[in-house]
Amino acid sequence: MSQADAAAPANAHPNKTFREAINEALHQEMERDSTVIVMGEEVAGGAGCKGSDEAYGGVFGLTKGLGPRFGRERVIDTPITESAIIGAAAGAANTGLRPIAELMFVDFIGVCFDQIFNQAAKFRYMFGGKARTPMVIRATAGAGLRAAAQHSSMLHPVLTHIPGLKVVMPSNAYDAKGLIISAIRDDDPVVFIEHKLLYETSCPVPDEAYTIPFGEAAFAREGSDATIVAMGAMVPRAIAVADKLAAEGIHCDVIDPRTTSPLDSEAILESVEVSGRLVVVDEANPRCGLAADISSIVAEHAFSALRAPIKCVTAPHTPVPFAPALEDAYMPGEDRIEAAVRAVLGGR
Amino acid sequence: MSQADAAAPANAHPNKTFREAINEALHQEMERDSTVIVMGEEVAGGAGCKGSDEAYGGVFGLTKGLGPRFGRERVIDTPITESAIIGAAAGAANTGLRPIAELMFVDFIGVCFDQIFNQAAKFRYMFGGKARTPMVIRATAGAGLRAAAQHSSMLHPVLTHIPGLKVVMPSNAYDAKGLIISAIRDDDPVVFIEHKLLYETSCPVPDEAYTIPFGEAAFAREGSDATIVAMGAMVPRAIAVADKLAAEGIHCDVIDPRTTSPLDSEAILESVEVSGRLVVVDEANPRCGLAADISSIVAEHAFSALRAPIKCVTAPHTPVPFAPALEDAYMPGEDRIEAAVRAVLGGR
Amino acid sequence: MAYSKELLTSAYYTMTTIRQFEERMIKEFMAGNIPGFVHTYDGQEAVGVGVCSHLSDDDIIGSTHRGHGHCIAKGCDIELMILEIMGKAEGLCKGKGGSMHIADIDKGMLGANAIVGGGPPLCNGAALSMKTLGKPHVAVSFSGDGSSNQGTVMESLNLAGVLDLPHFFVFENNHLAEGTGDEYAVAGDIAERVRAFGIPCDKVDGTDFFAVYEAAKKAIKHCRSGKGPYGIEADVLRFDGHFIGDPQAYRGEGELDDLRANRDCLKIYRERVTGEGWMDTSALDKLDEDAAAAIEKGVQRGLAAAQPAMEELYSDVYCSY
Amino acid sequence: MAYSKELLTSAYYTMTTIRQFEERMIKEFMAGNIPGFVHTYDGQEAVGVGVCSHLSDDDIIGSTHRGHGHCIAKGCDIELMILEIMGKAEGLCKGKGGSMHIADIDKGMLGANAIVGGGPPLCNGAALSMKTLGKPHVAVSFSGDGSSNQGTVMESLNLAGVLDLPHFFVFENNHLAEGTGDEYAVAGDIAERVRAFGIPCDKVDGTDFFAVYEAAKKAIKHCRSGKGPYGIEADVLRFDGHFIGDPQAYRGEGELDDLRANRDCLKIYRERVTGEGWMDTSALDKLDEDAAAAIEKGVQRGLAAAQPAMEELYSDVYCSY
Ligand SMILES: Cc1ncc(C[n+]2csc(CCOP(=O)(O)OP(=O)(O)O)c2C)c(N)n1
Ligand SMILES: Cc1ncc(C[n+]2csc(CCOP(=O)(O)OP(=O)(O)O)c2C)c(N)n1
Ligand SMILES: [Mg+2]
Ligand SMILES: [Mg+2]
Repeated sequence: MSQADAAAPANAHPNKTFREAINEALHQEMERDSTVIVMGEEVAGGAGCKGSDEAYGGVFGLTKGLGPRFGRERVIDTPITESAIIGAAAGAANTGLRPIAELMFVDFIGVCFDQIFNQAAKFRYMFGGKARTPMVIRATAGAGLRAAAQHSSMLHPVLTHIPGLKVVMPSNAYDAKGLIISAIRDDDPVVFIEHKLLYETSCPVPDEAYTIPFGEAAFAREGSDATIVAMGAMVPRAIAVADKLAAEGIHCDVIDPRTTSPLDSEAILESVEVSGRLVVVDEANPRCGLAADISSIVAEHAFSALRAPIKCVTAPHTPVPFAPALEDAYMPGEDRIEAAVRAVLGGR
Repeated sequence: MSQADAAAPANAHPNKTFREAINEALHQEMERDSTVIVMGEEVAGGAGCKGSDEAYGGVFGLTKGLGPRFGRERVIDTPITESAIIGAAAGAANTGLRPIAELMFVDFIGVCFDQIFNQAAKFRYMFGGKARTPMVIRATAGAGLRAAAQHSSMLHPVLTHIPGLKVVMPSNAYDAKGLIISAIRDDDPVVFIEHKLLYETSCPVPDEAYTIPFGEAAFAREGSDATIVAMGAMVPRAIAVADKLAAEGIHCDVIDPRTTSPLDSEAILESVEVSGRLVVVDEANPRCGLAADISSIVAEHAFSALRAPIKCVTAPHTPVPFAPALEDAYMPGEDRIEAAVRAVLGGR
Repeated sequence: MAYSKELLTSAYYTMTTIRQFEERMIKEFMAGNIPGFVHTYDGQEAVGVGVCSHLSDDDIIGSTHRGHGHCIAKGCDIELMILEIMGKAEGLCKGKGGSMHIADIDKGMLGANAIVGGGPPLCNGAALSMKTLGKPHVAVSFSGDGSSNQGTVMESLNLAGVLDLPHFFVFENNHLAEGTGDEYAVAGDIAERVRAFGIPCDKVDGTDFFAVYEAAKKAIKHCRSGKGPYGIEADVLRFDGHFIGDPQAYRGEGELDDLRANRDCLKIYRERVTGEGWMDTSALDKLDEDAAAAIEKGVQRGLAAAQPAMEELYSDVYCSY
Repeated sequence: MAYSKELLTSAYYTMTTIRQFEERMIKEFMAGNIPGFVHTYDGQEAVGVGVCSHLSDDDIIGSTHRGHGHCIAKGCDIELMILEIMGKAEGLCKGKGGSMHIADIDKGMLGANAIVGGGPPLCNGAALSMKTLGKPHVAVSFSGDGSSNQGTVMESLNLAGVLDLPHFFVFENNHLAEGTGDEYAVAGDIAERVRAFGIPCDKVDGTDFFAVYEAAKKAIKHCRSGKGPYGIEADVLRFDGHFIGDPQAYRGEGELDDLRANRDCLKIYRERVTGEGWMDTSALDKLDEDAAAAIEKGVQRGLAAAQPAMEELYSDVYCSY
C-alpha cells in the first residue's frame, strides 16, 4: 500500500478543493482520450432554456466547463431518466466509448439499479469475458446537508456487495483526482462516490494527471496502539481523534481503504496483527454494512492477533432524519469514534 | 427464541410442501381479512388470452387458486411493470389495504428498488410515524435451477441493509406458513424471500393459521461444540453436516434466524457464549453480506467467548454462473460447511 | 358561469397563502432559519388550488419535491408545515422529514417526494384502495415536465389504464426541470404521451384558476364515476429558482419580469374576479392580510420551537442496532 | 419487386435454421440435455431475419430472454450457441451465460437479456457510440409486447428521441407475455406509444418476411441517415410455450393449430417465393436439410463437450474473495 499520500502532504503543489481536483481530472482525461464522454442531468449546463446553457455543470458543479470545452457531443445533458442514463453509459462502454455518467445523488440508484447490478456489473462474467464495460458512475452521497431521508444515504455497502462493480470512495482532493483518473482508465464499471461534505475540503494536488491504484489503502496516520479504519467523510474525523489521542501518547493507524471493492484487506490485517485492536468507522447503516464487512474479515483472518472486541462505529439502523440535531447525532462523530478507540484500548 | 419448531417436528399434522404451506396461508389470510389483496404478474393466472385465465397462479404456482376464489378485484394481474407494482402496493398499504406483491424473482428488485428502499421502507420514519405501510413483497431467490446470473441472486444482504424493511427468509414449510402470516399482519413493509430449492420440500404443517414472531431464531439442532448459523436453503445443508458430525460425537447448534431483519442476535450470542466457535453459512455474495454481518455482531459482543476465528461460508464474489458444475461449486455445499466447522474446532 | 362566494374566497385565500408562504420561506431560508434543500411553488398556485378545490380529506394527493403548495391546497396546517420545514419537534412529521418529505395522511396528503417520479406509482395504490374498497374517492398525482420522462411515471400511466384506476394525473409543465427545458428533454409532447396509454388528457392554461378548476372538475368526475384515469397538462411557470438560492442563470433576459408582469396567476385571478364583479379589491386585500398574519404567527412559533429530542432518532422504525 | 437470389437464399436458410434450432432445443431440453430456463423463438423468425438482413457486424443488436433467433439472424455461430446453451466450456460465453445471457460482441450481438426491458437502454448506448464516433451504423433493440410496459423501455424511447440516436426499436408483439395478453396489459397501443415520443413507427405483419424486410429497410435508412430513431411494431406469434415445458393453458381451443396452419412465416415465405417463381421447392428443401445437418453436428459436439473447468468460477471478474 502507498503511505501517507492521502494525508494531504505539505508539498509544493497548489491547494485545490475536492471539487476542483475532480473537475481538473475530468478535463485532463477528456483531453487525453476522445472516447471519454460525460452524461447526466445538467452536466453540460442545462439545455432548452431561454437563458444560459451553462447555468450548471452538474448541480454540484463538478462538470463545470466541460460542455463549453468539449462540446455537446461529448458532454451530454439528459432528461431525468436514470435507467436510460446508466443503460446508455453501459451500452456505450460496450461499444467503444468510456462514459462517465453522473447520478446526481447516489440515492437515485433505486430507479436505475438494474442497469448497474444486473447489467453493467455482470456483462464481463456472464458473457465469459467477451464484454468490456469501461464506465464510471459518479454520485454524490452522504448526510450532513440536511437533505433528509431520500438525499443523504451512503449505499456503498449495497454497491460493494455486487460482484463485478468496483467502488471508490475518496476522502480528500488528492486521492479524488488520482482515483477518478484510475476509474476512467479502468475496464470495469466503477462507482465513484463523492461525499457532499468533502467538496469544499482542500489539499495540495499536482497539476498533472496521475493515477492511484485500486485496492491500495492509504495510512492517514500511523501508530501501533490501535487500528482505525475509516472511509470518505469519516476519515477527517478519524484523523482528528487519532491526533487528539496522539497528544496523550496513544498512537493509532488510521487506514483509509479508498476503494471498498476491491478492498485492501491486507493493509488492515497487517495493521491489526500489530495493534490487536480494531475500530471501523463508517457512515452507512450498520446491517450488512462495510464496517461489518471489514470486521468479519479481521475476525476470520487476524483473529489470534485480536486483543479486544472489534468496535463498529456507524449510523444507527434508521433513515437519515431531517432535523439538524438528529442528523448530527446520526452521523458517527468524533466523540463516538474516540469512545470506541478508548474502549478497544480497555478504557485507557 | 422458540425451539425446534423449525425442524419439522414429527407430529400429527399433515405433510405439506413449502409451496402448499404458503398457498394455504394466503388463502386463509385473504379469507380472514378482506383488505388483504395480491398483485403481480400472472398471480391470478394470466389475463387477456384466448384460453384459460388460470394458466398460472404466479409462475411458480404460489398464488394458484386465489384468483378463482377471491376474484380479480383482490387478486390482480399486472403488466410487466415492477416499479408500478411495488409502488401501487405501497400506496395501497398507506390507504387501507394490506397488499401482497409478488416480485417473480428477487433479481427484479433492480427495476423497482426505489419504491422499496426510498419509498415504502422510509415512510414511517420520515413522516414522523404518520404513515403505516403494511405490505409484503414475496420474491423467489437463489441459485440451483441453472437460471444463471440474472435469475439466481439472493440479495437479502441488500434488503437487510435498508432501515425500515423487515426481511424474512424461511427454510422449511412450517416456518414459511407461520412467517408469511406474520408478514401479512405486520404493519411495516416486509420482504419475504422464498428459495427456489425449497418449494418442493415438505414437513408437517398445521391446517389452521398460526404466526411465528419476527426476530426469533429457531434451533434446528442443538449442541455445545460449535455454533452454525444458516438461513434459507442453507439450513438443510447445515443440518446434514451437524447430523454427520453428531454421529462422530461433535454436537453443534444449528441456528436458523428465520428473519434477517430484525435479527435474533441474542440467540446467536448466547450460543457462541457456550460454544466459543462460530460458522456462518450464507448463499449470498460475501462482501457486505449477511455472514459478515453476523460475524461482526459476534466479534463485537461475544468476543471474549470466542475460541477460534469465525468462519464465513458463502458464495464467491462472482455472479452466478450458468454451467451446472460451476453453479454447484458456487453454492456453499456440505463439504465446505463441514470443513469450516472442523476448522473452528481446531481440525477435529 | 358563476362561482359561489365561498369558493371564490377560499380559492383566493389558499392561493395567496401559498404565494406568501413561499416568499416567506425564501426569506427565512436566506436568514438561515431553514436547513436543507427547499423548492418553492410560487407561480403555480392556480394549479394546486384549482385541482384540490374539488377534493375532500378522503381523496388522496401525491406530491413532489415542490410540495408546499399542494400541501396547503390540500388543507395541511400551515403552522405545522412551517415547524416541519424548520425541523422542529412539533412539525407535521416531527421534524424528521423536512420540506422534501412532508406528509399528512389524515388530510389525504400522501407525501411530498424527493425522488422525481416517486409519487405516481403510490397514487395508483391509493386509487386501487378506493376501487377495491368501493369508495367514491380519487387519487391525484402531481408531476412536472421533467418527471414525465421518468419510467416510473410512464409505468404508472399504463397500470392506471390497465386497471381503470380513479387516478387523476396532473402534469405541471413549468417548462423547466432544474436548468433543463421541456423543449429539450421531452421528446414529443406530454399530453400526447398520456393519451397514448388510452387515457384522455386535456391541456390547460395553468395560470388561469378557472380554467384549471373546470378541467379538474371534468377529470375528477370522470375518475369518480369509474371510467378510469384522466390527465391534464397545465402550462405554468415558476417564479423562483429550482431550489432556494438557485441563481437561475438559465433564464432569458427579461424572462422573469415578463412572467411576473403577465403570467402571475394571482394577478390574473384578481383581474378576473374584480372584472366580473364577483369580488372587490378590498375583500381580496383583506384575504392577503389574513394570510400574512397566519404565516407570521407560524413563523414566530417555528423560530421559537425546539428541535426533536434525541430519542426521536431511533423512533418510528422497527428496530435499532 | 425482385430480390436477389442471395438474399432469398440466405433469408430462408437463416429462418429455417432458427426454426429447426428451436425445435431441436426443445427436444434436447426434454431429454435433459439442456439445463435452466429456455425461451424459444419459433414462429417469429421473419422478424429477426427481416431486420438483421440489413445489418453488418458493425451494427449492434440488443436482444431479450427469447434471444436464439436474434443471435442466429445476426450471424452467431450456431455450434458455439449450442455449446453455450448446454453450459459447455467452449460455448460462446464459456458456458457461464446460458440461453438467457448469450452475447457475441464481435458479431454486434450485445446480449440476450433476462431482465425484461433491460436491452433498450443499452442499445441507446450503442447508438450513442455510433453517433459520437461518427460511424454510419445503427443499433437495433428487440422488445416484446410485455416489455413495452417496462419503464426502462419507455425511458429509452424518450432519450433516443431527445438525442436523435440511430436506434431502431423493434417491438415483436406476439400478443403474449408469459400468460398475459397485450389486450390486457398494454393500455393504448404500442405503435402509438412510440409515436408519442415523436418517433415514427410503422405496424407490420411479422409473419411476412418481405413486409418486415421492407419496413426495416426504411427504418434503418432513416436511422443511418442521422434522422434519429425509428420504430416498428410487428404483429407476430410464438408457436411454443413461454419457456420450454410451459403447458400453454392460456391458449384458446384450436388456437395453436390455426396459427401453425395459417400464420407460419416459413410456409408463407415458401408459398410466396415459389408462387413468384423466385425459388423452387427443391432448393428450399435442400436448405432445410443443410440447416438440419449443421444443427445435428452442433448438437453432437455439444453433447460430447465438457463443462468449464472449476477455475472459471473465479475468472472474468476483477477479484474473488
Ligand atoms: C430520480 C431523481 N432524479 C433527479 C432528481 C433531482 N431533481 C430534483 S427536482 C428535479 C427537476 C424536476 O423537474 P420537474 O419534474 O419539471 O419539476 P419542477 O422542479 O419543475 O417542479 C431534479 C432533476 C431527483 N430528485 N430524483
Ligand atoms: C423485470 C422482469 N420482470 C419479469 C420477468 C419475467 N418474464 C420473463 S419473460 C416475460 C414475458 C415477456 O413478454 P414479452 O416482452 O411480450 O416477450 P415474449 O416472451 O413474448 O417474447 C416475463 C414476465 C423478467 N424476466 N424481468
Ligand atoms: Mg418542471
Ligand atoms: Mg410477447
